[in-house]
Amino acid sequence: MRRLISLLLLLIVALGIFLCFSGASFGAEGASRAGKLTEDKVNFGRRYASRGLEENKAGNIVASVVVNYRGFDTLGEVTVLFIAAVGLAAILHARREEATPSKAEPASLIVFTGCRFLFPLILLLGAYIFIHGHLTPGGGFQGGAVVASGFLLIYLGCRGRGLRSAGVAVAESLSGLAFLAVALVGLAVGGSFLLNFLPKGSAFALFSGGVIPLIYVAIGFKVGSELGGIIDNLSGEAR
Amino acid sequence: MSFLSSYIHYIGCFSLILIGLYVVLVKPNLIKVIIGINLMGTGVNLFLVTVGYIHAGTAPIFSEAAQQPEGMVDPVPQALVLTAIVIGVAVLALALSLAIRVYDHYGTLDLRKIKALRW
Amino acid sequence: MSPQAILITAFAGAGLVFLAGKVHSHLRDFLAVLSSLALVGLIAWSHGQYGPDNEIVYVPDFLGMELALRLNPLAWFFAIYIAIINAASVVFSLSYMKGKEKLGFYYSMMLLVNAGMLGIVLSGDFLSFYIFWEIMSWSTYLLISYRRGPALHAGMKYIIMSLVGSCAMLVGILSLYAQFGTLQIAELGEAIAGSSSGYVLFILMAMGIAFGVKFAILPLHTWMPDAHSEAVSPFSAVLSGVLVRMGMYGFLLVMYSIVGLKTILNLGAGFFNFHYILSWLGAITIVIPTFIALLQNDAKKLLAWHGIGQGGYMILGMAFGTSLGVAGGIFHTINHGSYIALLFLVVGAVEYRTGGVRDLNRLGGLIQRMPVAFFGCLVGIMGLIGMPLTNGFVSKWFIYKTLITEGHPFLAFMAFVGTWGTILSVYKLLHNMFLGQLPEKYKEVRKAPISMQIPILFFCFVIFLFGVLPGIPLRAIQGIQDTMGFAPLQLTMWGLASGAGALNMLNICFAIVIAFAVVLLLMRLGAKPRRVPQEDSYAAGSSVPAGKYHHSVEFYNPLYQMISPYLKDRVDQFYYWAADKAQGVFELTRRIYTGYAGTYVLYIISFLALLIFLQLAWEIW
Amino acid sequence: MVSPILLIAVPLGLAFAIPVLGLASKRVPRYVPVIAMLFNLVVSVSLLPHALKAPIVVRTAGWAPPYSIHLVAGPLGVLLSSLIALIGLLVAVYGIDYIREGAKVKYQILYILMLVGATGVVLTGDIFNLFVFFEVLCISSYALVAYRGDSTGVEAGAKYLIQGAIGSGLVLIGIGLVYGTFGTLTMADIAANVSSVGSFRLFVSLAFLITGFGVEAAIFPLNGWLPDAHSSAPSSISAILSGIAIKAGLYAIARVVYTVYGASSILPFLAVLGIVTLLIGEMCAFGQEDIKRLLAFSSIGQMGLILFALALASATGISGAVFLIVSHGLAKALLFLASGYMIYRTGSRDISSLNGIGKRMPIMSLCFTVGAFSLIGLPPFVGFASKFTIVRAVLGTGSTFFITLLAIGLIGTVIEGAYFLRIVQGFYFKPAPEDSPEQTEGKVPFSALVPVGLLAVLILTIGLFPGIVGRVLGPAADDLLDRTAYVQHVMGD
Repeated sequence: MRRLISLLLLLIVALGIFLCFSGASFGAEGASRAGKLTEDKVNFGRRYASRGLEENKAGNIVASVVVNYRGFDTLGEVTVLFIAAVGLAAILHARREEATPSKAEPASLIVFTGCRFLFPLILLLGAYIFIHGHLTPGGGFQGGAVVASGFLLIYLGCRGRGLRSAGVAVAESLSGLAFLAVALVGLAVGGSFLLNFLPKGSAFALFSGGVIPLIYVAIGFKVGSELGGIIDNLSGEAR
Repeated sequence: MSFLSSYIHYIGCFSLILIGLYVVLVKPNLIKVIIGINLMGTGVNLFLVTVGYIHAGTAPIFSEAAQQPEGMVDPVPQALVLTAIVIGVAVLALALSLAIRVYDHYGTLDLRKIKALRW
Repeated sequence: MSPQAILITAFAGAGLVFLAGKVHSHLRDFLAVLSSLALVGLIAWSHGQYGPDNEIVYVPDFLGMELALRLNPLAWFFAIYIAIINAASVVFSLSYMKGKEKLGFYYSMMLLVNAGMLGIVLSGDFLSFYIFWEIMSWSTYLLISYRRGPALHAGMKYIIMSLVGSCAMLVGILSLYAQFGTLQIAELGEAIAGSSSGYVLFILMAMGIAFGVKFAILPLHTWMPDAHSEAVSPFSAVLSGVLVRMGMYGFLLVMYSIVGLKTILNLGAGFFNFHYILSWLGAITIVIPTFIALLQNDAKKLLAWHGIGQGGYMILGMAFGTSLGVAGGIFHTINHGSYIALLFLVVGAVEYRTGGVRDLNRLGGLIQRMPVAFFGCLVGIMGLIGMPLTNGFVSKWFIYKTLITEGHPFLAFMAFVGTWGTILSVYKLLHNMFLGQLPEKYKEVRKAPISMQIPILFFCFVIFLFGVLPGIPLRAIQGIQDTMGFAPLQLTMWGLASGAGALNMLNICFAIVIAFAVVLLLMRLGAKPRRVPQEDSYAAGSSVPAGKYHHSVEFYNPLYQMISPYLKDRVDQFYYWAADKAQGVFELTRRIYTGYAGTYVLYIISFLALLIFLQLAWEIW
Repeated sequence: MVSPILLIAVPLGLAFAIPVLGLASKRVPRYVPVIAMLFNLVVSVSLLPHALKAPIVVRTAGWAPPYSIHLVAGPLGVLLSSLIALIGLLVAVYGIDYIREGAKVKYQILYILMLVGATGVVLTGDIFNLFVFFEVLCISSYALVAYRGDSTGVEAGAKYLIQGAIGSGLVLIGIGLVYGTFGTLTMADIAANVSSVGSFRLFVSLAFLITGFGVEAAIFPLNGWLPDAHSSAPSSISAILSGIAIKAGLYAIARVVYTVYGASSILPFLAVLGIVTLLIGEMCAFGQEDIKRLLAFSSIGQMGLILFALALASATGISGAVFLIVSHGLAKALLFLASGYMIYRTGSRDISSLNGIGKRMPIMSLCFTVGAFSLIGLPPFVGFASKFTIVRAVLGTGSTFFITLLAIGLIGTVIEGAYFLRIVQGFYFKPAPEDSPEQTEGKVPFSALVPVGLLAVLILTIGLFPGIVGRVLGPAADDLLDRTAYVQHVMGD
């Protein structure tokens, strides 16, 4: 019965969505075929694609959009992740107090050594990704996630070791504050929040794009420490 | 170009969304519900990316100054999807932690039995 | 004295008394009495100071509307009436309430109710009217609940009906605003003149529900018996004496100050004429509650039902829109206030001395112990019945006269029937409390304390004063009628000079004095009366041991068995039934929230599907 | 003039800084929300006069709209952000001593972030940014509902999260459809182009957005989470959820329907929905035994009334709705805060166990009474002024349809009166239960008395002088109604 009703309702929704696409052109593809992709407005990001390079001197247009044009979203996004990390720790707080520490079996030598070997390499890769975020695919979030996966390896391979929660907290705070500080300096200098106030350099160089790499590094640290914190909390009872 | 080939992406991502919704609607297991939510989230992310896709487009990344922006896909949905993914991760993390706590308290993940609060 | 000053005194009094209650009990009592007496003084002093000087805008911009106060004859008349009865009740409370808890709350609420009522009559616009009306409603609710126990139930019943009324009134008021763009009472009168009769009827209906609930017109009366009997006695006096009559004020204001005489008389056609229906409602309100009162054994319930019944007379008088009738209606309002308050205070005094007994089957013979209370009760029931020399006679005279000259013998007959019921039932009240055998346990009952005697005697005085010199209040009533455009009555100090309802209380007074003298003479001349022990007559000579006497219980039992099947309060039963069913529906509604998250998601998706379906089917956008 | 963006940036910075501050001192973090909200209150109020003249459009990253995200601090937005800051400040003060268990520092972080989310929702001018702040608000409230880790809290949090996640997924689909149609995310830009596109797709996207935001706004069939979450959260959080969070959802709906789509023909549907929500909420609240659950259901009812007033599409109607948002926010916050310590005192959430509490906690119960009277709409409290405005607006429309709906809705008000007055009666006139334990932890500290008392005073003061808020209401309503002016302000000439 329940399945039937669900299917029926979803059918109606599907029908509605289907009929959506039958009308006028939809999406960037539709607009391009209708010849309506213009540059004077945002219009499916045309403007960013054509002018982003000269405006921000960052080869990766997505990075330009993420950090500069829609940087305010990114601030919110970082906040959401922060909330998840904090909220998760809060919810599991009582559990950590209740839990009796159980002795986990140590990992085998191969895993142990492999993890220790890979850990610095992974950190390096992560750092590379977020430092070059404005030039190549990737950026702060991706790099941060890679860094966090390094910590995950540590939890897997080297039981009993892990992040120091105070260190994580400080890294989280400081990187978040750094992001905000850069944004606020823009407000103070140029009257606009998140303004790209630094000299932009020449495109495709490492030191280009103005504040974009700075913010991406901050995001990288923040995401790395937050995801690390989440992993730490979720695996809390294993230790 | 036939209808199917021009809308195949949309059909795919909306199927994913509807499957996710169906899972949430009919499965009583909390973990499965979370999986359903994530399926739906993935579908939505795919949908966003598809919106900005141009047939045979390239990534909106310049690696040399001579590159022309014409064939590039829309960078905005990619930025949006980045945000949406992160939000999805946040929700997933919270949901899993809640599931852990729910299991601690009720000893089950069957949502039909977790009904201390009702009426 | 400006109306603003009166209101500030009233509200400040309520606040100060509450604060004083935290400091010292004597200070609190003193302040309560002082402020209620001060209000009487202030209002009395402001007599005659009508006109534009006393129209004050006290809030220039309440959401774009002006809130104004004004003083005119109608307002003054009701204000002094409210203030006096309230002051008497406060004085009465001094000993009645002694030793009870939360007295600071009690006194401040008494004063707040008073302030709310004064605000109602002094408002110059309907918004302030509504605001003060609501303040009065909720403070009354708190006061009714004050006694706890069953009073809580009575309070809930009151406030729910009252809220229904308020909602109706709010709709009425704001529809006036939407139509005419003003709520000033003075301006509305002119504005409404040209509107259609259907609209006027709508306004009268909406307002009428609110006023009818307060006024306890059948079928909106069911809160009243419970509330009156469960409230503390001094407050019952206020409740029945003035608060209920705010409905009367409202009717007068809307029907005659705003809608106007001419329109009222032409609303509807034939039998379905507005004032005709209203008068029939009034007649029914007289007869049925009066006979229900007959069956009550709780002294305060009995009086409460009379309070409903007497309201019918006021409606009857007012409905016809003749000078005589409206004067009778208004006069009956204050008369009723005086004697019903008196009777509630008497019952309160008895209750106070006997330790809270008000069951008529358990009292009796208190005349020896509480003579002043007996006298008060006697005068009160004389007024209630409408015996000559009391004020009730004059106002009922006016009303009967109106009914007969307007050609409504049936209505007049119903009013008479009501009076018979009244006589029967108040005799039961008097007899079962004061006459007959004094039960053993009340041998030691003392007479009422002085702070109770003063208000009782004061009301007795008022009843006789207005009964013999009806010209005093009627002058003031004439002033009200002038503002409403009624033809003036030819008044003298003693009554009506000429016309259909000529009445001279002086003559009647003389006639009665002479009659008394004759009876007295005959009795003096005849056999010497002799005191006999009660056992003589009672036991027909044989000796019955003390303590085995049958006191008068189950008064009117045969009559009761005869008429009670017809007099069930079916309206009340209907309301209870409806409330019960509604609660069942509420319980079922709650089941929507099943607690299963999947169902909630199902709701979300069905909402989405519904929206899409609506668009597919009807193209709502 | 201070930049409105600081309303978001400064509290956010303070929240980010809390973990570091927490390392320095254990006591400092609990005062940070107070500072943050105090700052927001001062800035919001100082922005009000400017916003009344013309909406302040703040660009980020130096690009004019629509090229980047921008904030639009119009009269409505600044009024709501002031309300958020005011209630947030009072609840933050309350929270100093109220929060005694669980992860206290994390509570304070999440608390600030939730309010940042709400502030962002009311200020932003970009539809995707609206979604992001919406998520900030929602996700922090999921966490806060469950932060104590007790069974009811976790259960409510899980259910809330499931429904909220579905809702935000739907919002995202809606945004995708909008973006696919217009190629822009700036609300003003969409509004300028909305008439040029075929209607069915627009309607579907609107349906997704309404449904998604409606989950947070507690419209009738979408509010299954609300009674659970509001009753299981700590009282301070319930106060924010009821007082602010659901209003943010409703604001989002109103903004989308009015400003972005200008979809006036679905308003009758929303009006019916509002009245249904009102009735269902009040009917469910009537039989509740749990005081917080009762308050939660009453919130549903009030949200229905607000939605109904919003759907009137007249300036008075929307002023009434905004006024009710303000008055309900104040009153419901007061009720939840007061009941918080009553529950501590009696150790139970049963209404019957609160009988006779008027004697033991006189100030708290007096304030509760004030809040309850205000909610019912009794003068001279602020609830009256707002309900009065709504009724006036309905009768001002003169349409039989709306007047009939109003008449039905007023029944809801009577039901509401019945159950609230029953509670008040219990407080003062019913004897305390025999076996009521005297919990020593129930001693009301100064930090709780101040906010509760202040809220009561505010309710009375604004009720007596509604002009304090009244001056802003008209411009706020225009802000929502006047699309062309909005587009002009944001997009430039």
